Amino acid sequence: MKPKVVQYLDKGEFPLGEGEALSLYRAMRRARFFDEKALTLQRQGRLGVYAPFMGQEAAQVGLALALGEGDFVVPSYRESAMLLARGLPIHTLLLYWRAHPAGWRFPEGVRAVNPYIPIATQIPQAVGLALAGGYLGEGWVVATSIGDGGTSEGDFHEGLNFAAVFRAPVIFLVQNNGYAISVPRAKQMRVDYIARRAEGYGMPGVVVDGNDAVAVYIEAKKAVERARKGEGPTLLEALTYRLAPHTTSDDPSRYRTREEEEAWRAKDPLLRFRRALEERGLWDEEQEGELLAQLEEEFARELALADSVPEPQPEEIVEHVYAEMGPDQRRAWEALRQGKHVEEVW
Amino acid sequence: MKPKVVQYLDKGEFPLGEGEALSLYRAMRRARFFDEKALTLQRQGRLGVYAPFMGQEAAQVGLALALGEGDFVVPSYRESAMLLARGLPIHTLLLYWRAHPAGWRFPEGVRAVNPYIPIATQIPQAVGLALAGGYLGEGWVVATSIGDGGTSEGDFHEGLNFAAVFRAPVIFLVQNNGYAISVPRAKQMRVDYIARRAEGYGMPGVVVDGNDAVAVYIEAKKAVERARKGEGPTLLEALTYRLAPHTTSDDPSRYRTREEEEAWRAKDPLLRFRRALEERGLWDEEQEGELLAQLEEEFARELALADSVPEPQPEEIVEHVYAEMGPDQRRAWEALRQGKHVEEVW
Amino acid sequence: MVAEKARVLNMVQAINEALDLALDRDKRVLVFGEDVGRLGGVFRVTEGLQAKHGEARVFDTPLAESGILGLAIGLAMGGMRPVAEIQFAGFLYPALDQILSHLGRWRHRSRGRVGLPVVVRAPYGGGVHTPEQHADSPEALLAHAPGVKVVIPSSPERAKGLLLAAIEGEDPVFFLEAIKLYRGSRAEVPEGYYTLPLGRARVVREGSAATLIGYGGMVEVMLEAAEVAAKEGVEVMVVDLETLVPLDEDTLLEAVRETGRAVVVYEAMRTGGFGAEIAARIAEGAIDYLQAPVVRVAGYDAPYPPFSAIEHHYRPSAKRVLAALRRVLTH
Amino acid sequence: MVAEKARVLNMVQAINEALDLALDRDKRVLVFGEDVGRLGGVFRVTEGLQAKHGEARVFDTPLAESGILGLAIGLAMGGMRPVAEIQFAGFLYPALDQILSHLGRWRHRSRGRVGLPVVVRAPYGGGVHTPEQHADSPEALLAHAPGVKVVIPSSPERAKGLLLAAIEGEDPVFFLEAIKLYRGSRAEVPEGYYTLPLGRARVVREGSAATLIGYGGMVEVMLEAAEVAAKEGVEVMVVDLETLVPLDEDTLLEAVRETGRAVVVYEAMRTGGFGAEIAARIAEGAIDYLQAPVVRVAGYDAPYPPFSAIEHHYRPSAKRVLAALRRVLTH
Ligand SMILES: Cc1ncc(C[n+]2csc(CCOP(=O)(O)OP(=O)(O)O)c2C)c(N)n1
Ligand SMILES: Cc1ncc(C[n+]2csc(CCOP(=O)(O)OP(=O)(O)O)c2C)c(N)n1
Ligand SMILES: [Mg+2]
Ligand SMILES: [Mg+2]
Repeated sequence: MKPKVVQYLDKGEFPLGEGEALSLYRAMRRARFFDEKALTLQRQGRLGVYAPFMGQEAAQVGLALALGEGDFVVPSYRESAMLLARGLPIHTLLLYWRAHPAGWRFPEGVRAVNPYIPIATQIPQAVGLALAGGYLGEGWVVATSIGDGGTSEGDFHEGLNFAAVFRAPVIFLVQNNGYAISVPRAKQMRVDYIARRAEGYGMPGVVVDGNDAVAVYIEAKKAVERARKGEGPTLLEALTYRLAPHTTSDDPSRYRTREEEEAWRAKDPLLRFRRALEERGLWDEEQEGELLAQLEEEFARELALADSVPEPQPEEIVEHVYAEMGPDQRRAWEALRQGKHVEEVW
Repeated sequence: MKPKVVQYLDKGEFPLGEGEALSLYRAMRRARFFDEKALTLQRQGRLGVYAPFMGQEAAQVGLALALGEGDFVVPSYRESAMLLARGLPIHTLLLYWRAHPAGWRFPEGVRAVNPYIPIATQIPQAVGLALAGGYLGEGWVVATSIGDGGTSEGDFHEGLNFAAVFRAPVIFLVQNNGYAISVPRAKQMRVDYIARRAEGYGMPGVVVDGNDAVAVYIEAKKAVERARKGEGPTLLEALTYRLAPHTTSDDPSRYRTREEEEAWRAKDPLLRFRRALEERGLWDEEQEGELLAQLEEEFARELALADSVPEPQPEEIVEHVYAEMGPDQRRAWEALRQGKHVEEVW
Repeated sequence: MVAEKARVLNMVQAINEALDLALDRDKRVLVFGEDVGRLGGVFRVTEGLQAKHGEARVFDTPLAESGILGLAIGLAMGGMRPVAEIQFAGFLYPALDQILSHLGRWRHRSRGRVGLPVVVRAPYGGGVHTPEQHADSPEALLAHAPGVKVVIPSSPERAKGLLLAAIEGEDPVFFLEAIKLYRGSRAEVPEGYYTLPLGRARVVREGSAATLIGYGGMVEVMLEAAEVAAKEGVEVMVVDLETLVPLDEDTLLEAVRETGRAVVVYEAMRTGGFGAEIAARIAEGAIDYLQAPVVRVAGYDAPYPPFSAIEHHYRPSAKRVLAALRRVLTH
Repeated sequence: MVAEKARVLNMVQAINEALDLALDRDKRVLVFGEDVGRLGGVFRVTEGLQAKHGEARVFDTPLAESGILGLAIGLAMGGMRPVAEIQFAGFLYPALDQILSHLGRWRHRSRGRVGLPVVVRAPYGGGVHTPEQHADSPEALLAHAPGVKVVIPSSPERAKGLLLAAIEGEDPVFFLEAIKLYRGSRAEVPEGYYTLPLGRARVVREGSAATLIGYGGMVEVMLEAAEVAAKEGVEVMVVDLETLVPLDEDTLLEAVRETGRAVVVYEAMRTGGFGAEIAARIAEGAIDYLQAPVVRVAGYDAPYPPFSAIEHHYRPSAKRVLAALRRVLTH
């Protein structure tokens, strides 16, 4: 039985209020703006290795905005759009991608944890975080995200099973962009949709057109509602495509065709959503211009803020290993603080 | 959609030839005989910790006999019945459970590898072994076995996905005996049948009455045939129950009721199969008596053989770490061989 | 710090009592793992806890160690104080990714925002004819994981106080329990709640001829060797490290400087074992005092043998410690 | 053993050539891992191999490291000679259960029947501003796994010959490749097939004032330090261990006995790193010759910092080695 792919935009359906719709568009546009700026900064040597999300804004922002204030996101490295939509300040995110320690400490109040690099490890952790909210009577929902590639890892399986067994309020978003770096879906798995795995855990599995912001948002809302009502986790698969390289170190021309890229570019989630808004008279060129001007200004301000953060000090290397510094860290810290290495001060 | 549970005996169906049926029964009876003897020996202090399989003979033997000569089994610790059915000599198996190194070296020609202790680790290895047969042009099929509990491990997931992706000729037998030591199925997963997971990998999932030897055998045969034809892996779930403790160190009265045990005892796969044979005039009391006498004699002979193997020597500890002994092993070996420890001969 | 009354308990009972007290004291404490609920654990360490504290706070997990560690990490992130049991230390291996990549790194990678007060208990070590792969001693792997602490108690009363301190603390702690001591070690254990500080090594026997250094299940072996040596008129010092990370280097070096001779005892495979770290610290910090080679008595460079008739040759014995002692004394 | 002609290659090219030759020579050799096929690996080490040897022998796997190791083990059991790539050494962690429980134990647990000729390649170490968790040096974890060998080459020509020897051998070998050397190290590499023996340490520079001991990416750092010291008139010996397990203790001890002073250099976190094992061996085997503490220069006891402006403080530099050298020389 083929799962159906939930779709709104192409069917001309648009069950969103104006406010909701505009928030969604603005957040997506802001994310895309960040992504473009980040790629430019990276080329200028003003960011480190960067993982763009271009093309996946609907999936990331759609989910983020479906959450409530007290809810958490547990992102992987590609979820900058999700983090922005959750309120992570741009300058923090820039510092993160600049490999500056100040970008690693997310401000209190931002209900998002640091992005995960080792693939799939976030999945069982998201379950624990979700259950903690229940124990503490705060009942937060957790949304976590993984790629198609990541679903092959053991932790994906263990985490989904734990979530089902403990009825954890978690939404597992799979951004199925068709590739794990260079490896296409068909070499990663022998199924068309990853959501087919949901039934095996005893949870709902939903496939959405991941480039349809309305579809992601609506289905994410439903999943959040189920989670909040104590009905347990949902596996939400968003079919999408990354329009940029895997990271700024990657060269996608080695493993995918220009035709494929172009075909997906035509389905750019931002343009599709904007078109729908425009058709409904909710958005126009002028508003777009204003928004871009605002974004430009905001970004300049935030970039300046990031630039103003002093360079990290060597001793920061050994800080925050334990709650209280152990003797080995202490010795190193004292040395590094004096501008020396531990070998110089025995 | 609820998977159907494949069943023959209770429906009065019996699509087996006489020779096949009798081989199956004899092998099951022989396994049960071993299990009972082993439990007795263990109580007498003549075996180490032992993991009985009583109640799961149909699943284990049914699969083993469905394989061809060149095929392999990759068992877990509970698969003594499977190993016996695959031709592992009784005395080797006794030595294994006696924790004697001679029980760890399976004779050449026995197409079975040593049982796995760390749960689920056998699953991806079975896939590799299966693919090796293809590369070498020998085309063997691999049958591997895991418990319901083991399906929660990441390796189960990774292995099944690899098998599907590479279309490996593997049969994954899940002996779903309802418990992972003390933890009942409902606390391990939120699905009724583990075979529901098969679809998520793109492979057939079959649920059989695991106490129905005919059902296991027939479905295993089909799976082996598919594998041999290059149609890839099958997940075969056998619903069963262990009638004995988890191991000889376990006390099942702590976690399950006598009623439950009794209910399953009534479904003893050996008795059910024997009844079916008797009803068809294929077996009687006399034949059973003869078989038992043979088994008694065989076991006595094999036990004597096991007893005749000399005690292991201390230096065996450091043998077979590498193909050629490294300097660290060599030093220890020389010392131990002289009846000393390495500290005494620096 | 120490309560008034004491009774003789074995290690299983002492740890059970500590868990019970921790569950009583702090609602954020949770105890979970494979078979820890109804069964009370395969060693009965959690016996009675589910009945007393309820299924929400003491519960069985599916059979998945990486999941268990991930769950613990997430719970701690969210403000809970998970105490996870891994059924045998050798089954920590599937969870090593969660441990090496995350458990000890979150505080560092979040620059102090997300500390993880997780305690992971696991029985370890040999000497009691466990099945294959049930007698591993992986403490060196954990000690090389950044940001985690490693504690290995050597007696019931130490176990109780150290475990309570671990649960109270703000950092992830591995708490390895020698299977051999579970029922093999009995001692007076104070009643009630008390903690013993992590990060301090203890001199458990004084002596000036040489220093024996070890932890966990090896402490009784070292003491037995010291006893035998004493009968021959040789008094050796015995140091119980108790906490491997953070290591109490001061006490360790002081103890070696006093005698000038060191024997390091551990039951893991010799190469790359934690005894190497101890020897290395001595070779750096006490070199001017050393009058003999630093000798390690350890498991051989092979898997712990599942062959019960010969496994006792692998695990260090008093006899082997005495042989090493003879070597450092006659050097 | 060594072919006639040679050209200057970097480490990526040398390893690529070794893999190509191994695939040519033995049909049982397979090369697989994440992105090793069409992409040619994220470092391009397997570039061109799939095109030449076909998709059956050089292939991408799903993203699952435990699966990759399990697959390799099973293939080896069945008679193949798998050469698996793990994309970064820090992503070996999810596979540690397969490694610790199985890869190195099968020969022992089958009493010699099932040997596993598996080679696992992985880039390791820092120094090139890789993202978080991409600069780990987990060699100590592997060295403490029973039954596996650990090889870490320090130059292109050594890498080629050692890798071919590893693939030819009958035992599982971890082959760790310093990312810093991939394109940073260039040298004459002989053409054609040749092997270099595992299990032998090499003195790569003679000197009598002290002995620097290290491997992989640290060899160039030690040589740089030695160069600077030589300018100050101090000639130090440099030992490249090359194979960590089985360790060539004889060469190591001989080298230390000659100078009486030892500095051990590695980039992993100091506590529990493989340098501890080296120091411990020295403290046992060369104690009578030692005139100074055995000093370790290593990563600090913290995760490798993902903070590019300061990461160079973590990874040992020639400056740090020189400071340690000064310490042992002035002792
Ligand atoms: C455990 C682990 N293995 C390998 C990697 C290297 N790696 C980083 S991203 C990636 C591919 C991920 O693909 P997918 O999950 O589809 O996410 P996408 O990048 O497409 O968003 C790989 C192999 C890693 N980070 N962690
Ligand atoms: C990785 C790992 N974790 C834990 C154990 C301890 N253990 C041995 S058997 C078992 C339960 C297995 O249950 P199941 O898979 O259902 O198999 P069964 O024993 O019922 O045949 C456990 C937890 C182990 N051997 N390996
Ligand atoms: Mg992807
Ligand atoms: Mg079971």
